[in-house]
Amino acid sequence: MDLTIDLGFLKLRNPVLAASGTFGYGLEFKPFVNLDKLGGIVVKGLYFNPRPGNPPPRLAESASGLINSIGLQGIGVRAFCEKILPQLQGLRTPIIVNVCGETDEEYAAVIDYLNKDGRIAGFELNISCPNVKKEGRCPALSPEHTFSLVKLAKESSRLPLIVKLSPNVTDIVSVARAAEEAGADAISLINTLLAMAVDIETRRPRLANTFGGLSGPAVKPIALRMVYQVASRVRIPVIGMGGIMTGRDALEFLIVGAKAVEVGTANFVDPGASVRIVREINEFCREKKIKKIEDIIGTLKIDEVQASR
Amino acid sequence: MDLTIDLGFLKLRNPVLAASGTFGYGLEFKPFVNLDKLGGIVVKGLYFNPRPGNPPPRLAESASGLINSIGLQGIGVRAFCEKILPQLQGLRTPIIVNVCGETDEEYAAVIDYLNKDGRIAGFELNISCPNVKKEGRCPALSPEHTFSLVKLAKESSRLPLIVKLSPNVTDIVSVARAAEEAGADAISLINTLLAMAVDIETRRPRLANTFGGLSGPAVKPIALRMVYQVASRVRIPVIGMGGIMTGRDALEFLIVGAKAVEVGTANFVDPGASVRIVREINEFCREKKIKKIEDIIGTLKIDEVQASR
Amino acid sequence: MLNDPAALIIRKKTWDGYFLLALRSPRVARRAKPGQFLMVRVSGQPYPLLRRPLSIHARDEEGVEIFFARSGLGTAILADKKTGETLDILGPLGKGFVIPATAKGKSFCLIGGGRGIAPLYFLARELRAKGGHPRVFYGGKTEADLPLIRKFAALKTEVFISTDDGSLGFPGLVTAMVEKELARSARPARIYACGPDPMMKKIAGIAAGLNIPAQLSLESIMGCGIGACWGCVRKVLRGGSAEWVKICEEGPVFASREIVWDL
Amino acid sequence: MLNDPAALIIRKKTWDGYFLLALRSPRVARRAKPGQFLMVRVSGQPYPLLRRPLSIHARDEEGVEIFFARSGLGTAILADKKTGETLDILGPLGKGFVIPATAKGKSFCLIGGGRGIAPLYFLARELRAKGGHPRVFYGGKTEADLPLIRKFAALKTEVFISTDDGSLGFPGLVTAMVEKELARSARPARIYACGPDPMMKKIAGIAAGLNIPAQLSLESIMGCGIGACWGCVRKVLRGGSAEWVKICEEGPVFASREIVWDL
Ligand SMILES: Cc1cc2nc3c(=O)[nH]c(=O)nc-3n(C[C@H](O)[C@H](O)[C@H](O)COP(=O)(O)OP(=O)(O)OC[C@H]3O[C@@H](n4cnc5c(N)ncnc54)[C@H](O)[C@@H]3O)c2cc1C
Ligand SMILES: Cc1cc2nc3c(=O)[nH]c(=O)nc-3n(C[C@H](O)[C@H](O)[C@H](O)COP(=O)(O)OP(=O)(O)OC[C@H]3O[C@@H](n4cnc5c(N)ncnc54)[C@H](O)[C@@H]3O)c2cc1C
Ligand SMILES: Cc1cc2nc3c(=O)[nH]c(=O)nc-3n(C[C@H](O)[C@H](O)[C@H](O)COP(=O)(O)O)c2cc1C
Ligand SMILES: Cc1cc2nc3c(=O)[nH]c(=O)nc-3n(C[C@H](O)[C@H](O)[C@H](O)COP(=O)(O)O)c2cc1C
Ligand code: FES
Ligand code: FES
Repeated sequence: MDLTIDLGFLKLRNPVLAASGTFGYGLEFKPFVNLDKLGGIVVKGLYFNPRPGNPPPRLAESASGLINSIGLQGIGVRAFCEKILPQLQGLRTPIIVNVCGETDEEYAAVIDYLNKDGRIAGFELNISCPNVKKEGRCPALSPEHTFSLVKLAKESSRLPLIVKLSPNVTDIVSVARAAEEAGADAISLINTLLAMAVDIETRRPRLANTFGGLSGPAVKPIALRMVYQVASRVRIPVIGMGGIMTGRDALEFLIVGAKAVEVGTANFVDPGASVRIVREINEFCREKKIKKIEDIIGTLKIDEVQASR
Repeated sequence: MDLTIDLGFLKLRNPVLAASGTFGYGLEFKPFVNLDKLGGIVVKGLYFNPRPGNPPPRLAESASGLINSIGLQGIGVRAFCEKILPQLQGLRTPIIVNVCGETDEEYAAVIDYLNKDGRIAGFELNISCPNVKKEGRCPALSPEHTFSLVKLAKESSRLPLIVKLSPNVTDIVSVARAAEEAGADAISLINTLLAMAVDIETRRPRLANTFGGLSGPAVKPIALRMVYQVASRVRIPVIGMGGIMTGRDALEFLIVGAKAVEVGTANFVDPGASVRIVREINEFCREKKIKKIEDIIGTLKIDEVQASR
Repeated sequence: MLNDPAALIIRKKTWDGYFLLALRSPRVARRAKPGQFLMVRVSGQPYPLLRRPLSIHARDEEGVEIFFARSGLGTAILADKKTGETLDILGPLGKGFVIPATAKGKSFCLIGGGRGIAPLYFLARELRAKGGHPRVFYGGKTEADLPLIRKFAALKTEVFISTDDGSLGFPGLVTAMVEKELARSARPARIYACGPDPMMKKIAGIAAGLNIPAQLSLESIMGCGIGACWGCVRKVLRGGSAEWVKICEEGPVFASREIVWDL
Repeated sequence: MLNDPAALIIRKKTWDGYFLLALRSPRVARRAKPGQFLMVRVSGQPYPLLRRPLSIHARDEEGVEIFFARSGLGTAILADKKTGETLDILGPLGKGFVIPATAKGKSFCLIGGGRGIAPLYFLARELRAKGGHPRVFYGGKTEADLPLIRKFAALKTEVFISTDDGSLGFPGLVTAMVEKELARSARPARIYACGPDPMMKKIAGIAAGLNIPAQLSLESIMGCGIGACWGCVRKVLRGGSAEWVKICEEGPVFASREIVWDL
């Protein structure tokens, strides 16, 4: 079984990456998985400076879903390079940094700082976090802002640039195309859906931030739809995510056209999930006598009656 | 316990309505609930003429959710008036017709036809069904189209007009405001979220229509967020829905500002759900010594630290 | 049709992948007819969300039986239920098989594939009670798919067995066995069948060729089971033209010639 | 910390609303220290989704015990588990209580409210084993909230009981009882406490007033339990300034003076 994926700018051992914000800096999972078995690790979102994040409560559970309002608490680029990267050395798995910014300039500054670091395989530009500005505002809500920001980031970056989109939009394809036109090397989606929960006893929001982002199995049908729409309309590779818990879930994303997937919330429920999903994909392919995982990608069959609509 | 709700244009016995498309024409539920115990019944979407709907499979289950692509199969206004309405006579519960149209003119035609019928309490303008045009396109995706269509409908209508919005938008508030400015008497939301599922064995979409609309508990956190955003920004009443299974769920919507709620998918799982939810709301209020349900509406408390964000 | 939220499981039988639950629910039982089904709630939680449609496999005064294959999460949860637990059921739903008033002395051909055998036991008993002669054609992929052979035999009906892999009885598809048998024996008054779509389509062809009226029980994913969601439609002739018809309400059993096959 | 996906339930005890499960899991047991916790998977399905944090209530060579109140869906599912079933657990997690090297002969004040008593049994045994003298203050809303009185008494420790409704022991809050008792008895070497936030805050105040070092176990909703999600933070002093600190990693037990209360 050949599980390797060629993204053009990066070769992956297999199509399963750990999603940003759900896998810490990778280290947290060393007791549970062999990190070298992963296709890649996208580490937690990084601003230039350390960030305090949002006040707690930051999590609320919903039906088959999780609402979070972490607000990108993090240690900043310097501490990341000095304290975390050395501990990740020796890994064969590519490390991708999820890049955040309060302003467009901060995004560029993070990229500038990390550009020099040979230990990083690429950037995932997080223009879609719903937990930092008021009511979920973020650059990925507008094709225009997406275009200008991606262009700026691309100009700063010497490393491959994946652009992570928000599902909280009317027309995901137009945002994806803006990113493509601005020079993105790949697109990843979806980030979380802007959501809310209320405690009827206290009549207060369950999250101190009022709003949060919904992830987990609940959102999978929405994520899959968006990944399909984008993958069939852009030329650059698409990395799909949203609610992937099993190899079968991951295969749905690959079939609709994702070249790779990220596993998020599942890591909380089962810290071995990412590597288990690699194994489950492998088993499925062996059973179906599929020799190369690339032979599955984008093979969704649409019947006549369906296409006619 | 006073559960009555005054929408301004309509008084409801209680805040719980059956949602369109999930309660048939009401008749289907007579064996299971006393229809007179409901706040209202929104019957299945009606075009002017009978509609065949989409090819099956039309349903797919997801984690705590249901994806449907019914495509508004229905009998048309004439058969509705001749065959259904007589059977609904004698009910004390207001009947609201969910109005559909292939074109703006068809919406107006449905309203024109039903205007004369004294047995109907109002219209719910369904400008948000994701299952009839390609990839979920519908008027509610744009504030402009919403405005012009609602204006047209309002001019045709002699009955109160509720406008039902789509969650598949970047900015729900701007669409709601467009509806309000065009003269809507109330707003209801959310319709279903555009979604998809794939059978990895056949590599085909699980729905013949490829896309469908996601409903049920999975979407509740998104629905609640949107209802809160809209209710705090428009002056007309808001009717909230999306994933309500219990009285506690309904109360979350009332607390964030909905004046009433609609119960959808829950009717499939438990045909007695709508009346059970009325009872559960009643019990909660009694326990908390709340005398009037209106005293709960819009009472969400946001702490300083929350408001500051 | 009614909702019995607490039908008591009074007996359970288990085979390799197949399960039978006997439920105490006199009010549902009283109304039940062969070919009708229940909507069974497998979980009190929002996951899995929908009820599962399951045929009424048998009935007596006290209750009904369901017989099912473990095929996904819902049926797996059901398979784990134990005697003494309760189930939330809706039923009886749908229209069921049409039994001719003049069944007496006539021969009927009942064809079931795998779990599709479920409604045919109730039907066979009813036909027997009316003096008819049901002949049962029971097919499966392999021997383990045929746990009900003795149960049918106990009705003193002829039981014809087939397996795709030849491990028991006629080697091949149940439809091939039916074709062979119909060719050499007297023409039955009616065919009744339940099973996967390709099998139903094949039987529709056989019945049309021999000009035997056939009643086929169809499957579809169901949202509500009570005609409220329009989710379960199949293409059926109504007044000469093909329409999407709700099988939970107007089916799940249809006259073979009404069904439009565009598989 | 490790994942034992099949910790066997070897014993179960049930009280009114409270439950104890003894789990065979030698590898987790070997590493366990008082104040640490497990993340328990209550369902193999996506609902309920997250694991539940539960303190290690006791340990021996073979395994660990958990003691919990049925408070929502997750703990209700756990409460239904039976001996012979397995649980998927992660643990031991967090840092636990700091026990002074010189515990011998010293007196300690252990304060538990309701289910907050859970980790204190393990702690009391450990203190005893080190020659210390734990005195246990055990409070609940009513008598039924105090199922572990005999279990603590069997350790030959002093057990002080309070109920908010006065149905057993000291009538009033456990913190009031502690205050009264501390006022008249010798100063303990350390206070250890676990319970709801308002109680923890009150104890922090008492400890500060009497200048007794206190170790408090905090609660927070947890996404992962292993430091990966940043969901469980509480405001804690670090190098003089208040920060959001992950309690699954650096807690759940903190020195009282580190905790910033802005409730
Ligand atoms: C009228 C009717 C009567 C039936 N009677 C029986 C019976 O007596 N014994 C028996 O073993 N099976 C019967 N079936 C099929 C049975 O409903 C499915 O096997 C069952 O729903 C599968 O659920 P699951 O959760 O195990 O599988 P999953 O695949 O996890 O189910 C996912 C969803 O698809 C639906 N679904 C999956 N397969 C089918 C199917 N073949 N038909 C309809 N819905 C499906 C489920 O209801 C559920 O909503 C009947 C179906 C219908 C329509
Ligand atoms: C470190 C730690 C140790 C704990 N030890 C014990 C123990 O030994 N015995 C015991 O009875 N309880 C303990 N708790 C509390 C226990 O975790 C909650 O009672 C439990 O998670 C409730 O889950 P539920 O599904 O029953 O309730 P629900 O209210 O349905 O849970 C919904 C969500 O909120 C979370 N949640 C709800 N209440 C709490 C809470 N108080 N603290 C943390 N998360 C919560 C759940 O984990 C879940 O994600 C501990 C909590 C923490 C943080
Ligand atoms: C607790 C939490 C923290 C997250 N932090 C980040 C982040 O730092 N950067 C980012 O781009 N996405 C972040 N995400 C989004 C995930 O990477 C992912 O896009 C989303 O959760 C959907 O995938 P899932 O359903 O598999 O979790 C976070 C998600 C969760 C649940
Ligand atoms: C099977 C099905 C059919 C529906 N048909 C309609 C319809 O005809 N008109 C409409 O406005 N909404 C329709 N809806 C949307 C519901 O009315 C409701 O907005 C949505 O399902 C969210 O609520 P819920 O999660 O409680 O189901 C339909 C939903 C389902 C599941
Ligand atoms: S299953 Fe809902 S209409 Fe048939
Ligand atoms: S629970 Fe995830 S970081 Fe603490």
